[in-house]
Amino acid sequence: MDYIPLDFPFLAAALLVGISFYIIIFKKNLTKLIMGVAMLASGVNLFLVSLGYRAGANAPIYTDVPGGPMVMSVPQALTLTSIVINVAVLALMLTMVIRIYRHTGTLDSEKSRKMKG
Amino acid sequence: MADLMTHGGILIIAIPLLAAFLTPLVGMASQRARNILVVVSLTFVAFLVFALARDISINGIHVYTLGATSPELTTPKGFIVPVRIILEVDGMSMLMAMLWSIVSLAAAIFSLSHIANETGQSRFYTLLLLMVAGGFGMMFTGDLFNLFVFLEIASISGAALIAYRTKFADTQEGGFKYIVVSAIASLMVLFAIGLLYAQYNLLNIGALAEVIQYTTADKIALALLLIAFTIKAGMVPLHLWFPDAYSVAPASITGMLVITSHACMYAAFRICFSLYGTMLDAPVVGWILIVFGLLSMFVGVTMAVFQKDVMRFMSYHAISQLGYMWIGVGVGLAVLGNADLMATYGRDAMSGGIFHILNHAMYKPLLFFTGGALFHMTGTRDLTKMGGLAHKMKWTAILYIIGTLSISGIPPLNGFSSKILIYESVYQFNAILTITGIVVSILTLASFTKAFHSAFMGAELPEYGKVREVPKSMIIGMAILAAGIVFITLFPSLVVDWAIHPAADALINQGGYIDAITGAVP
Amino acid sequence: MLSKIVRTVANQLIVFILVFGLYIIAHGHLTPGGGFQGGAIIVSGVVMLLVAFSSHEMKKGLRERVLSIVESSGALIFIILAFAGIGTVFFYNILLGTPLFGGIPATGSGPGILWTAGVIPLMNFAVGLKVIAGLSAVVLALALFSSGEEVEE
Amino acid sequence: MRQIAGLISLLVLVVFLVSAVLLIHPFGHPDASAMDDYIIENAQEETGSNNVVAAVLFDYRGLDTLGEATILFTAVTGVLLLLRSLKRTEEGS
Repeated sequence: MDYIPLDFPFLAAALLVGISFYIIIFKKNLTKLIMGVAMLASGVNLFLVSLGYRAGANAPIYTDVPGGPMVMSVPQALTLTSIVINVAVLALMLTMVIRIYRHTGTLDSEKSRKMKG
Repeated sequence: MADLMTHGGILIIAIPLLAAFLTPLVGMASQRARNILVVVSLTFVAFLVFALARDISINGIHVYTLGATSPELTTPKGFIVPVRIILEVDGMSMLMAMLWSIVSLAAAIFSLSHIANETGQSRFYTLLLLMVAGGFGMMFTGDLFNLFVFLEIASISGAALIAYRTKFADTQEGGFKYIVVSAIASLMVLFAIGLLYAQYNLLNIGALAEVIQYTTADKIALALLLIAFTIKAGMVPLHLWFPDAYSVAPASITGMLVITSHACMYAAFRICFSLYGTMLDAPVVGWILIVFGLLSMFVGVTMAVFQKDVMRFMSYHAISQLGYMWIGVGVGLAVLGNADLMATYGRDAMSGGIFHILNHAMYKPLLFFTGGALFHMTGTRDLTKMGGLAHKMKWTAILYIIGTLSISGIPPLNGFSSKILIYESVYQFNAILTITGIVVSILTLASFTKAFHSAFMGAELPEYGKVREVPKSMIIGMAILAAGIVFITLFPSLVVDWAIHPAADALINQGGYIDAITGAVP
Repeated sequence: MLSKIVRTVANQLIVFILVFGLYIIAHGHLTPGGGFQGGAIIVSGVVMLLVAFSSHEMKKGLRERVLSIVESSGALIFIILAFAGIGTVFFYNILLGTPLFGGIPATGSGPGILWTAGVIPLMNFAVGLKVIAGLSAVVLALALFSSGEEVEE
Repeated sequence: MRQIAGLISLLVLVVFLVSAVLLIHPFGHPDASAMDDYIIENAQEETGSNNVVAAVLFDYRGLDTLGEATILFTAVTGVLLLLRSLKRTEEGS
């Protein structure tokens, strides 16, 4: 496919970010909140990696594939870095939620809240 | 020595990292050796920072290209834009690095006895060193994506350290709020980096600044970056996580978190002044910073009055004090591009704001440390339950008084010198700002006096019969910061000439920042 | 602990997963992949074992203390390789141009040109080591914690 | 009240993001690519790596990868720190 109409990947990334912000703002369950952050990360990663795409180009690796233009390599490296970072963040978040659940016995952010004002 | 300084910038980031990777291994063998490793590496880093500061004051901006055949080779031979990651250290980054090195050293020494009875100490010190490396990276890097990576290092280690005392439920809640806010903020930063990268195919701040057009997409990127960094710095409309996270952390970590919010503030200034600079619609952005800064000052101090928890009380004051800096630098930003106004009061206002960062970085960690000392000895953070502690904890009481006088801007102390600089210059811009500043200052003094009275004065309470003075290392940690306050109090003009004005000029002079990357290549 | 069929199959499958992961790590500079990706593949094998056997069973073979040491060493090797270039510049590729790993590869991939790219394959191995140890430790710690045991210090 | 404020900020954000992604180059046809073209042309000679992404990760942007590895290390340390047992065990020497 030479040209994908309507910048579909960019729009998908923007909508994914929008949906995840909806989850983060309105959902009360801590696990859902974490899913929201994970979706936000996926949206941003999709945006980053689709920035570097060139229509009809090869992967940026010198292999035996017949030559031609290559897609941009820096966004791919940035996405890789960002994916690993988000894995790390999610692991730590899940640990804290497990600890909160052990302490309070609930995952509802309204009920598990101790500090106010 | 000169050779060491060629690599100074990267060594300051890499040595804490190396020490952090070594700490778990050393900690398995001997706890004593581990503590020595932590303190020695941080002392060495502090020494390097001051040596590099001297080097920069002589030779100008320090540039270091990672992985190239020569550190000064910012762009590859026969090519126009930088490809590799470049560290760029100017006066402003240096000022931040100096205060970060002092506070982190004090915090590490303070921790030695503050967490002596807890488990998991090796991992605690590992994370502390990683946080130090992340902070230095944020201050030194000249690359947007690298800024994001170091921001994440600082915030993840910070979140884990906030939740260090796992036996309390509120620590987990504070740490969770901190990490969620950091994750959202840093992903917004990443989205903005993507927008800039899509248009200019560059990640270096200096190189981007040269070609940036201020298109609509650039404006959206600016909005995302500013929102993200002001959330992380605890500006008012989105400040609710701030006291929750700061009040539950171990006191030494709270002191360091104050500086990470300054580092986020520094990143916001770097974006405004060095990345967008003259292209910026300066009065609008300046006024936005001023208005929200005013709001921070007022909301912070009024909320603080009602707090009973000593750490929470100080956290709200931190929000309020951050407002002064936003106002000082915001006024400078509002007149950016107007050379006359900049010379009459803009530069002074910015100097005042930056000077206040330095002062706040000395007295606020000191106050948090004294709060931690009270918690360490009494086991409560509730001010209404404390009383008469000045009889038993003389040193803590004296250090608390120094911090209080400084934060309220009582004349001889350093808080006064920066506040008067802000008041005088901001008055010429808009008189209301000065009046609000003075009112907030009075409220600050009143609430701190009340807190001092309820914690230290009065008769000795029977339940605190066993309270003693805190251990020596905690006193030393606090004394380092108190010594900083005394030094600034005694030599304000020396500090302003040597550290503050170079920092303000480094922000104003966008051309110099760009030239260090793109011009003057050998 | 799952049924005997699952356990036996998992025992056989882990060998292939290990080999595939190591292949991805070793060819990081020639084909798609690298230390992070290969490490993640091997950790997926560890997760499979964790599902097939119980976390108590796994704890006998994988001690967190050991994993912690391996992880720190991986990180140390990485930063020392970066420090090695400090004669020129931090992160300078010192092995490039030397007989060891130094050659510039022909286009394509294969065992003949595996020994190229200077410190990049070594860094890939260091990162791989770190990812395997680190993520296994996280997965194991979470599994142990949710089955009621707490992690040793 | 909080719901309405949240809804408004969400809508503003989505409008911002959608307009931003429509304003940049059309998908598959990047405008500027000077830095990436340089890397693709020179990666094989400068780093000796056939995989350009690996060359970017470990050579051109090595500090990012060091930071990334550090973040993983941080998170693992953090997880093990938070899940630690609170009973005091025998520690070395």
